[in-house]
Amino acid sequence: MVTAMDTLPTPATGSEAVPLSGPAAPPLTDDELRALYSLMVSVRHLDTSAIAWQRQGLIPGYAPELGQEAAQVGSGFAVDTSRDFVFPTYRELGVARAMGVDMVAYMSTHKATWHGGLYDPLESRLAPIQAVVGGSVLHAVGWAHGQTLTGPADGRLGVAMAYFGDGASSQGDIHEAMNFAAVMKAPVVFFVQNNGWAISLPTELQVAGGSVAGRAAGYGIPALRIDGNDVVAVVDATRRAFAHCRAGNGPVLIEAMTYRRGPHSTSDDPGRYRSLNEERDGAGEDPLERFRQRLLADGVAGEAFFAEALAAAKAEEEEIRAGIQALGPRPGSEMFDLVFQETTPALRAQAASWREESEHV
Amino acid sequence: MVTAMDTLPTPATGSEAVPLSGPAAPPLTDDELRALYSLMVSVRHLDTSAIAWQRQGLIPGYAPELGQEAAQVGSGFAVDTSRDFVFPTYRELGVARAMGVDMVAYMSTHKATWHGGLYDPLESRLAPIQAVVGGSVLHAVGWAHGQTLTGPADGRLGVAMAYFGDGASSQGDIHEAMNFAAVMKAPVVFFVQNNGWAISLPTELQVAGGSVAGRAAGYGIPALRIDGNDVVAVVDATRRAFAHCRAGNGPVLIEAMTYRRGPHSTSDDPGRYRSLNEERDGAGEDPLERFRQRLLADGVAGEAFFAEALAAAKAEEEEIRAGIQALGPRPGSEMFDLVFQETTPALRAQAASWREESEHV
Amino acid sequence: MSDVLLESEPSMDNRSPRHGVEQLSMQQALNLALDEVLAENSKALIFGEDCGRLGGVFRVTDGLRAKYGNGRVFDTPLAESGILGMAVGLAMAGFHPIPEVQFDGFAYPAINQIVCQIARMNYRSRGILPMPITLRVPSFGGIRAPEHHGESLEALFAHVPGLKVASPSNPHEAYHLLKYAATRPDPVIFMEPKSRYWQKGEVHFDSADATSPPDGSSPGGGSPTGAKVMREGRHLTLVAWGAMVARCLQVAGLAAEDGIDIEVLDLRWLKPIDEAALEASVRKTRRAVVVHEAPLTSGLGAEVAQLITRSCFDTLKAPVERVTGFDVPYPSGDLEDEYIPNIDRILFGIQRVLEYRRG
Amino acid sequence: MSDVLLESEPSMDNRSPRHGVEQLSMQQALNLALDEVLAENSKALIFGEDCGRLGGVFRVTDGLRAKYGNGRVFDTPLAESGILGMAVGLAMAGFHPIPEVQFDGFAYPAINQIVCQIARMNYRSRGILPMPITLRVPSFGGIRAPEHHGESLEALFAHVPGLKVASPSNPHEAYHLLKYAATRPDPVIFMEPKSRYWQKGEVHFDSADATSPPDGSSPGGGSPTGAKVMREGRHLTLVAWGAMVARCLQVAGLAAEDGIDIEVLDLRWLKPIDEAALEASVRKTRRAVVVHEAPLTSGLGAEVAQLITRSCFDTLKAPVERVTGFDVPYPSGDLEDEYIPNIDRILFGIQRVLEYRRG
Ligand SMILES: Cc1ncc(C[n+]2csc(CCOP(=O)(O)OP(=O)(O)O)c2C)c(N)n1
Ligand SMILES: Cc1ncc(C[n+]2csc(CCOP(=O)(O)OP(=O)(O)O)c2C)c(N)n1
Ligand SMILES: [Mg+2]
Ligand SMILES: [Mg+2]
Repeated sequence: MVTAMDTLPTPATGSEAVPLSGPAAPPLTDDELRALYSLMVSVRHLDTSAIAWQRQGLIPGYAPELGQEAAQVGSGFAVDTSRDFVFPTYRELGVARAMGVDMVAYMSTHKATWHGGLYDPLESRLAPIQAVVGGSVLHAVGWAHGQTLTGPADGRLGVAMAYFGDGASSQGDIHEAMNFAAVMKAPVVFFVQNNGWAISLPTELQVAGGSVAGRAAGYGIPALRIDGNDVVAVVDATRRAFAHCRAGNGPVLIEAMTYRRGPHSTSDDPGRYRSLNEERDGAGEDPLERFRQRLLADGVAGEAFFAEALAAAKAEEEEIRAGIQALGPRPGSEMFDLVFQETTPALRAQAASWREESEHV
Repeated sequence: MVTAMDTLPTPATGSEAVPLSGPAAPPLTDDELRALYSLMVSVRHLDTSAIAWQRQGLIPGYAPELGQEAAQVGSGFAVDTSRDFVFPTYRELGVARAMGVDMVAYMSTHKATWHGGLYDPLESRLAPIQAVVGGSVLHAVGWAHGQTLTGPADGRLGVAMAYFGDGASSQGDIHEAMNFAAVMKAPVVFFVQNNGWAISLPTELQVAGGSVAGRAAGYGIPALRIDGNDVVAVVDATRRAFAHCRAGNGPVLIEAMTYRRGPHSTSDDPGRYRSLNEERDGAGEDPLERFRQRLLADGVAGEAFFAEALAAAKAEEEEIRAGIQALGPRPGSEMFDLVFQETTPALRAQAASWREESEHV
Repeated sequence: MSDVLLESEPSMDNRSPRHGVEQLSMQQALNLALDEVLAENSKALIFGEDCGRLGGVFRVTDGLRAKYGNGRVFDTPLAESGILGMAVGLAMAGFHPIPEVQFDGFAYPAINQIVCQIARMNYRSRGILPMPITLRVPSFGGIRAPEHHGESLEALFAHVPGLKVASPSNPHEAYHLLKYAATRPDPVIFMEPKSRYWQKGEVHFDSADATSPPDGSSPGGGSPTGAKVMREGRHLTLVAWGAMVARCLQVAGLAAEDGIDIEVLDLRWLKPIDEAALEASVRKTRRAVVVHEAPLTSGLGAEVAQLITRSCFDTLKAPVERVTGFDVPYPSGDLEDEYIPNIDRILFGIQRVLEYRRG
Repeated sequence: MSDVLLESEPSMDNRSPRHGVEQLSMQQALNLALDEVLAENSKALIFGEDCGRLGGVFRVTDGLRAKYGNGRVFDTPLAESGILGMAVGLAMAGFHPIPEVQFDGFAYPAINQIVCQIARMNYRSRGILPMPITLRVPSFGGIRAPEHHGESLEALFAHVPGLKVASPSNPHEAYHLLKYAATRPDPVIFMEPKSRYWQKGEVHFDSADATSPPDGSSPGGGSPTGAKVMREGRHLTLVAWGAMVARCLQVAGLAAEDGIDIEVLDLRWLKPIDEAALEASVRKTRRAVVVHEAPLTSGLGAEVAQLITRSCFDTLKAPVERVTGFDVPYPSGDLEDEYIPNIDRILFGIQRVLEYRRG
């Protein structure tokens, strides 16, 4: 019989979670809190509008982030766009907005103008939109290792933040990314939005063990499992994780527990796999309303501010809608010109015959 | 600041490891202990002979398992070949021998006669030799889920045992396999031989967190980290894991700590990445000698038995060598005939032109 | 976790094969074929991302989980290599897996399992462990979808020894090809043209060989693994598969108005390729254009062209033309009509062949 | 874990480019090229399984870790998707990664990252995030190795928009092609013929265009991205790459004894393919055979044949022949000589072309 004596200790499953080091983040100022609220309102308004745009035929499809505003805005808010780099999925509208990305350029991907979006990834510090589930998490590890190789500019490393979902956590690439990052002590924040669903599959049938954060200890990676619908908790956790990474202590994983309130995308029909009751129970309190109540209760903001924020969000949305409307298709020649830095004779020939046959020149 | 209040509990990293259920295995009988010793001697002799065969030109290459006899024989010994199925890598000579596989047919892969070996995988319950690192671990999960689907014949499920190494643990497929197995509660034993090396990379630079067993808790999978050089501990752990799986409790992971005493393969030159001192320190006591001392001390076997076992091993090795020597190349026509169950016109045509041009018929 | 198997009770109302003719969409025809395969073979299993409860993002497996239970039709975690690796093990255990990869572009994470395992296990095991796996892959472009949802992987799959590859062009073909593929002992990659899922057409249940749409032009084909003449013609052969067959039939209709009589050959099987059908058609027409959505270079069109050239060299009036996607990543919706061979480009290709004069 | 970077001190003795001619094995020539690339570009990084301490299983990166330090040349965990995914991120951060996949058959786990990420990031980012990644892949068969160690993936790679593909045939080509590839801003899959690693040959440092072995027959080629005439001839063109070039030169030598004057064209770049060189050669010889190790169907030979047929249709005396591996999984050592095109089979192919008569 195998007794306790026969088995060796398994280092990573001890009772203490792997500790996070680095200074605690200072509490958010009232200005920051109000800024966060404004961002969340603007994201909520833009996100719900995008669904309407799709119904109106302005854009062919969209993947809403309804319910994930706190997780997205809170984490994006913690990014230092002068040194960090963020790797989104296809659902990170709130992150992009919080980082100050040009939203017409961002939304262009949903207008089917250009995969990846028209924003400048280097300038905005946001990698192109990624449609492969789990596809860019390893990129974050490579980018972060590059920071280690270059060395910190002023004693503080640039940090890569990789977003992924509960569904993505099943992909082999996620495991490889966590193991590589931990072996190389790369400054990466793995930001998991556990929104309860991967299209029709609930997290219970996706994530064995019940938690993505619970996997981190096995790699010696510290993890924070947080209420992803509490924007303040999200900012704090993200800042703490960034501080840990910046100081050269290696990666951190954050699992933000949230809920995908809408359909997976505008082509999805959630009624086929979850009931309205289940939705209500799973979703819990609306993160935006919850934050509003908190600001009110703490006397940080009042109705006038909320009204102002909403008006600003509406104005912004209208401007973005106009921008999207004005967005024409990219010239077909870009298909050929943007494949390589140094094009090839075959591509030149194909571009020429395309011009002749499709543009009739 | 993130306080303990802000963070949610991470279910899988609690203080207690995931518990193993199922009855404890009865202690090994003296007959079993002697049988294990005989197997280990026979495997040791065959393995070291295979290196000699390679030097002599009888076989083009070989991957020795020197030092892993206890881990391989012990685990293979626990298999019930009437119901279980085993998925080896390229280094499981000891497992094959313990399972009673035809060793000429097994070694034929190293003679470059046929990838995967010439033994019958269905009859022997040993899947074909697998050269892709981590390649067959998912197959074990699928096979095991098949047992669940069919249902236990007599209340006890057939179990799949998948072998892999510390190096393989880095592959995405291993993560997918562990997650799938845990989600589906598939009766799989993941048997990891952590032999300290993946070719030139030591485990410390391979396995973040330090232990493959330490990953299991993150999936809710019970794990045993055992002294893989103690054959009795290996048999016991494997039997306990099988009992857990058979009863329908889902997968188990065993990490057998051992040491690759030889080169990665006959083309490797370990002197380039580890010193003889490091080898001596890492290897520890020889598992075979250790077992011999134990049997002696416990009065289970004496010198006469050991001499007999060695003589039997030598006789067996000679027979196998003769079998290998006699093994001619397979007819080239098999290249074409074994691609499909239902061949194609193109393959028929290619076979015909091959016959004409290469056999000049 | 509750018992994985008994989440829903299988219904006993198994569907038996149909007779006569029905008007169905390709999605319905495929669903019907899968339903019959599950009913006829208790070892057949369907699994993949969202194929269970949701019935697949294209609803091809709609209703099957409710009917056959969660043991026969089930959702997996989100990992394509896991899905295909699991399929190998299930096949080794005697099952007939019919896994799905949700979109063409998400077959790449599973390529290792497909190429190194599914395609080789029968060979490696000397025929003892066959791999009767039918991998359904919604394929090709044309639906203005996000990145990686419009890929054509047939050249990759056709190059892999040990795989067979089929692609239906209409509901009739979809029903018969899938039923045939899913009852064979070898692995078949089944590429469903997603832009055609909702197009209706007649399905003739009693004859797999009925040409559909049954315009009376030709019975075509014959073998279930062969190509099929979808329209007879004398002046030039258009070779296509998947969604391009309908487009080529359109082109042939337009060309007929100019007195050009085009034969349209639906390849149906992309591996093995029906060389005899190619030869028979082009020996007659003496000219050929092959059309596909995949990029030009090293696409399957090269293989088709070379097979034709080799067997018809002395009768060919012009080199075989290829009208294909360009050597560029599949573009976003706004540009996909520029990328996919359109009627104009196919007509230009035809014109080049017809006007070819030896130099 | 100790600091990942400072495990070994980089040496300051950086190698400067060579002059003149040296007799080197391909392994040495590649090692020298990498050494110079690392010396000249501080952003160049080498990493992969066992490339650091061990110097690679073929010793191609031997000594480079000791010389440039563990920050520039390092071992990774055993995960090919991880290696290539990391390369993408490093390229985004401004590095020039030169990763290695240990053997051809182990590129499959990384195909998703190669096809969906490396090949598309420049396009997706509209040229803002170039992918100057040179992926070294020891390739092709012929060394009696275990399963998955003898694969030819060029057709797969050549079909992927956004990738370039090169393969050297001898030490001279290896040195110059690798130096060229590893200094370009686009991703290149660099397929090293592993059976030729230990063959020695002259490397002319001052001219990339020197034909090697320099038998005085032809200067050939010209552009660093072009094909190269390795032997001039009048009766037939043999097109090959990698290890098959040496075999074709042997065949040409034998054929010459029978008065058959064969031109051997080393394709060198498998994407983009030098169409002009193919046309120039075959317009002269009017006959062609393409030789490769990969399976026949949908292999790169089909593309080469079709390019030749299209440009030389009116001068071709016979259809282009392909002499290739069969449509079977790469076999075990005992059968590999039956699988890889051998001298006999190439001679038969040549004979078929020479004896072709219109029917
Ligand atoms: C590799 C891959 N497989 C499948 C898909 C199709 N797909 C798109 S999103 C999605 C679910 C993702 O779930 P999750 O990771 O939880 O993110 P969420 O959609 O909830 O934000 C699937 C299956 C894909 N895009 N990529
Ligand atoms: C997918 C894949 N990548 C790389 C290799 C080359 N390779 C063969 S064995 C090996 C090391 C494996 O180490 P480990 O898993 O620890 O097993 P061990 O050799 O120690 O038994 C490597 C890198 C391979 N066979 N398969
Ligand atoms: Mg989710
Ligand atoms: Mg090992």
